[in-house]
Amino acid sequence: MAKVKSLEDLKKLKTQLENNLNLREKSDNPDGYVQVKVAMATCGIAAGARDVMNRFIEKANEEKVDLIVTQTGCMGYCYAEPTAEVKLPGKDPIVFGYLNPQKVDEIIDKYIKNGELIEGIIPVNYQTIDKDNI
Amino acid sequence: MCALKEALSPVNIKTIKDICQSYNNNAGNLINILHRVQEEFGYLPIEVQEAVARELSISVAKIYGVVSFYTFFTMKPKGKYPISVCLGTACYVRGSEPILEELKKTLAINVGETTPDGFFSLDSLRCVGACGLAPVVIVGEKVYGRVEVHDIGKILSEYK
Amino acid sequence: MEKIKLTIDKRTVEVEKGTTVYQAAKQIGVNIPVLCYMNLGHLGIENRPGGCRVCVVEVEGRKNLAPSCSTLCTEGMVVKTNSPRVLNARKTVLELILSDHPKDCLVCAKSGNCELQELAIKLGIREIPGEKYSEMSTYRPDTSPSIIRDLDKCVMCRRCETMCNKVQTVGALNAINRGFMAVVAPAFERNLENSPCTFCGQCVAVCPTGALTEVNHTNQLIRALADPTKTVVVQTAPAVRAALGEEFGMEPGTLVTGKMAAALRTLGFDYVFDTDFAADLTIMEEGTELLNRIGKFLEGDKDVKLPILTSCCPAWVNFFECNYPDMLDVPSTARSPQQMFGSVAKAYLADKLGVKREDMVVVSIMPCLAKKYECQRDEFKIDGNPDVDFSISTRELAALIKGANISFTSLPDEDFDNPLGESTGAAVIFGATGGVIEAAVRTAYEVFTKKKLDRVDFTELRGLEGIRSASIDFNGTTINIGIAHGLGNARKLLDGIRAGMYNFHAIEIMACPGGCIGGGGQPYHHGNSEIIKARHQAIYREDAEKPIRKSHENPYIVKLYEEFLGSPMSEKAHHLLHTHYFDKSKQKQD
Amino acid sequence: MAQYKMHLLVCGGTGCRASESTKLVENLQTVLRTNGLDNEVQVVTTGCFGFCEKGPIVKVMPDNTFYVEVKPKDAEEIINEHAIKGRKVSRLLYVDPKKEEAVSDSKHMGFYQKQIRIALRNCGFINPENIDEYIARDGYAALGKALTEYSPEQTIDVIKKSGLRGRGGAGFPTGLKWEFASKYKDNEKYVVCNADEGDPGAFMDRSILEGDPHSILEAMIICGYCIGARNGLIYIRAEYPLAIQRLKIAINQAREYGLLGENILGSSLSFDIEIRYGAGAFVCGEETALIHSMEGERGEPTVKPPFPAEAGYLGKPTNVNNVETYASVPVIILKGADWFSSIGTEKSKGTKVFALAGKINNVGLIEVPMGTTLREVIFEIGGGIKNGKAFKAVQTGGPSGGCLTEKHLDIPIDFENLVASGSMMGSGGMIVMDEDDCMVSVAKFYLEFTVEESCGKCAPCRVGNKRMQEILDQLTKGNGTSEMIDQLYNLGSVIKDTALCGLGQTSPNPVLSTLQNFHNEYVAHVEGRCPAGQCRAFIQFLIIAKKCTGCTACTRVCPTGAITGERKQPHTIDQLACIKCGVCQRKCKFNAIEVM
Repeated sequence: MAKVKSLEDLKKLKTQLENNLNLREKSDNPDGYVQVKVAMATCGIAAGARDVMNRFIEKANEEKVDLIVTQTGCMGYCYAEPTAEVKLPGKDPIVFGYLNPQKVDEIIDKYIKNGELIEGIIPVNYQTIDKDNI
Repeated sequence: MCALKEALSPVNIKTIKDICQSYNNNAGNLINILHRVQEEFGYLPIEVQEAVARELSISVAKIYGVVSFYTFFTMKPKGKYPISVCLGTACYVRGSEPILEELKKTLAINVGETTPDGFFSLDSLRCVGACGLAPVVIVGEKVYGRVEVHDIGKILSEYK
Repeated sequence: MEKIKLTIDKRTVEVEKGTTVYQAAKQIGVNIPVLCYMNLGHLGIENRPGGCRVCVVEVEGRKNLAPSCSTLCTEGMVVKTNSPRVLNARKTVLELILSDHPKDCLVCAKSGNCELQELAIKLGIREIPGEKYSEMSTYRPDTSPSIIRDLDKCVMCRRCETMCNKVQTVGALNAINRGFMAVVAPAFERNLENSPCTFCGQCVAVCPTGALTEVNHTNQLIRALADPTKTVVVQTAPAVRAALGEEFGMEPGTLVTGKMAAALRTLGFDYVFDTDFAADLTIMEEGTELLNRIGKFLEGDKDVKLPILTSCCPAWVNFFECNYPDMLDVPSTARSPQQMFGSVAKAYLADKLGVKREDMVVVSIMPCLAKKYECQRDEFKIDGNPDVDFSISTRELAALIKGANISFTSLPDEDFDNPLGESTGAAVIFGATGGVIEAAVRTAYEVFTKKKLDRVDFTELRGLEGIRSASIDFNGTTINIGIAHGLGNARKLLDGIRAGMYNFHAIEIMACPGGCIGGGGQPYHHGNSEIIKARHQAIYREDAEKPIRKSHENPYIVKLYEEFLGSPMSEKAHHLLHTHYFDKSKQKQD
Repeated sequence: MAQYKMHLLVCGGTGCRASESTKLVENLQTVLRTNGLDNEVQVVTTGCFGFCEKGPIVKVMPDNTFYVEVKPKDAEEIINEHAIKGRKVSRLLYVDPKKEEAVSDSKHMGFYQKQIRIALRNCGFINPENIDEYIARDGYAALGKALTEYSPEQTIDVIKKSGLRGRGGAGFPTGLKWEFASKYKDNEKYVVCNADEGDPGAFMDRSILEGDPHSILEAMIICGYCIGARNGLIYIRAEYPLAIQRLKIAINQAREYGLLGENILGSSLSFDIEIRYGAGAFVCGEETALIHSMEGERGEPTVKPPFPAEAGYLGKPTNVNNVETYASVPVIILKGADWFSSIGTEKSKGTKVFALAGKINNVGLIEVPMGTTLREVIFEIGGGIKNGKAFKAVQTGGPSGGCLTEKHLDIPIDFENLVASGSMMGSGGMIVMDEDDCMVSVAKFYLEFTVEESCGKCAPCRVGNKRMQEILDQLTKGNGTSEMIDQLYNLGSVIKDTALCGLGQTSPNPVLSTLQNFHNEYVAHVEGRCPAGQCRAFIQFLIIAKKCTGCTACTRVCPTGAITGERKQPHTIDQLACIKCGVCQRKCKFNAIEVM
């Protein structure tokens, strides 16, 4: 292990290490971040939800976008799997369907970064996802 | 843990010497030294205290003064399975006292003693921090939580 | 020195910075009671654990009461030593201490001399609340050849612990256990006899209660005096005459040599002799040994052991036997005056008087408790019969005199008997630190230089400082002398010698602070070091008044050598007046 | 490097480890490996979450799911359901006892809602055995800030302005303490951390050391910088093996990074820390006793002054603070004095950690702003009294504190208010008692503790507490007299007034406060009654024949065979043989055994 020889060293080290803890830091204060919930029930997984979730995380890192990516159970839109709910801070959540890695890139580039609405939104009478899954 | 015979063997004396030397034979480190020695021998019999006194060039009366002050140090060998009952407040209000009484009765020994067969020794201690599990009994390394008086027999039978 | 003004019991006091409230109150005549606190200023000994809480006072602005013994005065401080709050607290605390103390005062060795008893009287304690259901802390009693421990009476003042460790560095006693069962005892609660105890008795000298007392030999003495078949011979040590008067209300420092001789005769001793005679004899032997060693050293003998250490003090002998087994050949082999007296009495005197050895009882009056142990050592017995049968302390003698209805203060002065009663000023100063070596110098100088001394007062060797040194010019040869009193100081000096720090030719060591005048068998000083100072001065006064002040000029000593011993260090002298030492570092076990 | 998308935080505190959390971690890792998920899901052993009542705890990040009472065998289900399928394992969720519904997000738990975590900020969040996680959370940044931006005097000023007071007992202002130690000139000085947490029922220091050891090291280095010391000593109870182990790891890591040693962060500051063990003596929590213990002596206190700031360890200027106090220091430096002093009451700033225990639903460790009321702590955070019993008293401050009652519930908790109510902050133990607890017995319990732990140096504590304990013993045995109550008052006030050390002076508090708040209960004992029905001398166990079904459950547990009766017939208790242990009553399913 290298010695931390100055405050600069310490700051650099912190920046490197921060990433590992980001996930915990963000979820400790989720309302300030973009939250993505990927439906990962059997149907979702069968339809490729795992790739979708991994792409969300990869792309977010590439683009330096702060996301909280969580997985959730079946949202009930089995026809549209893989699905994911995206909630921008202070806005109502939106559910996107028929996802694939390319679509994920688009969501991040357009909706998350610029707030542009894109195709594939599933209209919902939205209450809360969590409650259904308890 | 070395088995301790009546008098100290040269090996035992070497062990004590080494421990004292690792603290530069500095009597200021007496408590840490006694911890290490007790770890090694299981307890602090007279011969061991005398050996430590010689190494540190302090009076054995002083060492005994320290050993008899701190409850962590013991001059009696512990049982094969040392039993500790937590008498911290949290455990007390959740009924640890009757448990200790029951153990005393069942084992027919008092706190600080060891059963004649050397199997169990009984001690009380203050708060291991498992207050959520109160009352707590510890046998060896194992922690038993939410113990009731009638559980004692069952717990002891695990070790017989 | 910076001055501070404060108010105590509505009176303004000005004191030096660093003064405690207790001392400040004393300045205006307010004697705050204390129990654990002890300050022997002249000897630099202090015990101030702040544990008994008897001396508490109220200090304005402070939320709880303050221990006056260890609270320093501050500017503008307002102190009350006798408010109802203080009085109630003090009384309650004393009741608590008494609630864990036996109430057998009537038969306690310390009765009438007990600081706890005095406090109970002063504070008017009449009952102990809750006595019926109060548990007492009890311990196994212990009797050794010199000291009795009855720890049920211990109040944890820690004075003995301070003496045994800080002052004497003996390390026999330490506080053990904790809480209600805390007490001061040897390791593993062993008996003193199985500890490194030297029986110096300094613990007994400072104990405020009856927890530590001497083994009492007065009953044995009375039986011997009552036995018509026995010839009872008594010897009295030099320091006794400078302190015995205190027991009869006389000023500390009053010399009572003549009254003491009279009292002893009244008590029924057949012969009243003086240990001082044997002290002169010691100088002859020890001085010769010193000169022999120095002579060899000056001739270039590399094997000669220098410095020579004095060996009159039995506690000191115990100390080096236990702690310095590698140096057993360093001290002089001369026996102590008590033992020299015993062997001369039972060999020379008994023969002269036509008394069989076993029909002679030799009793010593000593300021010392270690002497009780010394006279029981096997090497000082012949066929089980000891040279000195038993030793009683100054305090025990006082009790005997009182018990025999003797009005001590109005006794006429009497002389000692001869031949073992004559002594010189050199012998008298054995009682104070530095005295033995000064006496030795007086004789050695004249023997070595073959010249007469112009002045016999070597003031450079006197004083109460713990470690002293001086160089004496022996007509061109410089003799370096070291002096230590108190075993802690002795240890420092010895460690220095081991480390090669000093080049002394001779060293005097006394176990007790101040020398024998501060011995463990002397009247209790109750923490007042002025008393020790007064005894110290008395010793040198007696020396100055003596017509002969050099041991080798004592005519009875000269006669003893002519008639019996031959010369100093002769074979007979060697047999009767010298001894050898044992390694006791390993035999202290149960 | 693995890119984890889920973190499973598993409590590795002493309490949860006692319930096999170590095995749980192993199982989780095994299942993850079997499913090839070990690069996606990270299992992190953290310090204490505080919610010890329901341990072991597993917290799933990022969705903040809080699983309670998780057993090693639950590992499979958590991974298969939650980690793979995103479905929460509902049977492991915490159920709110009042609303009777499961709470999945820990943010919505009553236990956490009122808490502000400063001293515990990293406990249950980071892996205490990994310095990188501490650094990632701004660890050692406060040290860097102090070294580069502030002089030692300025740093002390920040602490002074923050209003931080010692969390171990009487609440002495920390900044002032540091200032004193800094003013005594000596080239050898010491920074001491008092981790000899001895209050029975208080375990915040242990939790901090187990959960966030680096914060203590950092604060001690900062203190060393402020007072001009090169050496730090941590005096820790030998009964805390896990905390010791984690401290050792932390010290080694800090040394490897050069954060302990010569020229820290390139500055002229050099500082190192060593560990000294306690050996089971409560009195060593007192700073002079602690110092003597570190010097290899009996842990007996000495008269102050001189204070350790002037003459402490080896006679050198020494600063002693406890763990929780140090834990607050780095945050104060980073976030500023104003931020800290905006929390709390006028004279007591910041937060305080309390260990909730006793007859309360949520036993655990909590941190709340000073000024929170006892009611909020006990009923909102603590979830109220167990088994629907009535609240009777809460004991704060351990053996030095007192018992507070219903009427104190709405007092904002701070140093002054607790003292004014006859108790004290102490280290922050809070033991809740219900209607079944006899206050005379509670006072006796504390006195027994004090008697056992008294060092024996001063007479009032050595003998006085013993005498008080004997009186209480007489009272609980039915031998009480009214004079005894007067004696308790007198002894209590005199011991308070005359004992040598802080612990002795506060030792009568449990008696004095119960005498004040539950005087009637003392009188009742003199009259031959124990209102709580706890003192065996006054009670009888009787079987209500009508309710007894003759199930024989009680006969089987009775240790003396005092209960007899035919099967399916009402049983009876032989009062002469009965030792009043009460086992039968606890065992009876039909409430047929009553205390008279």
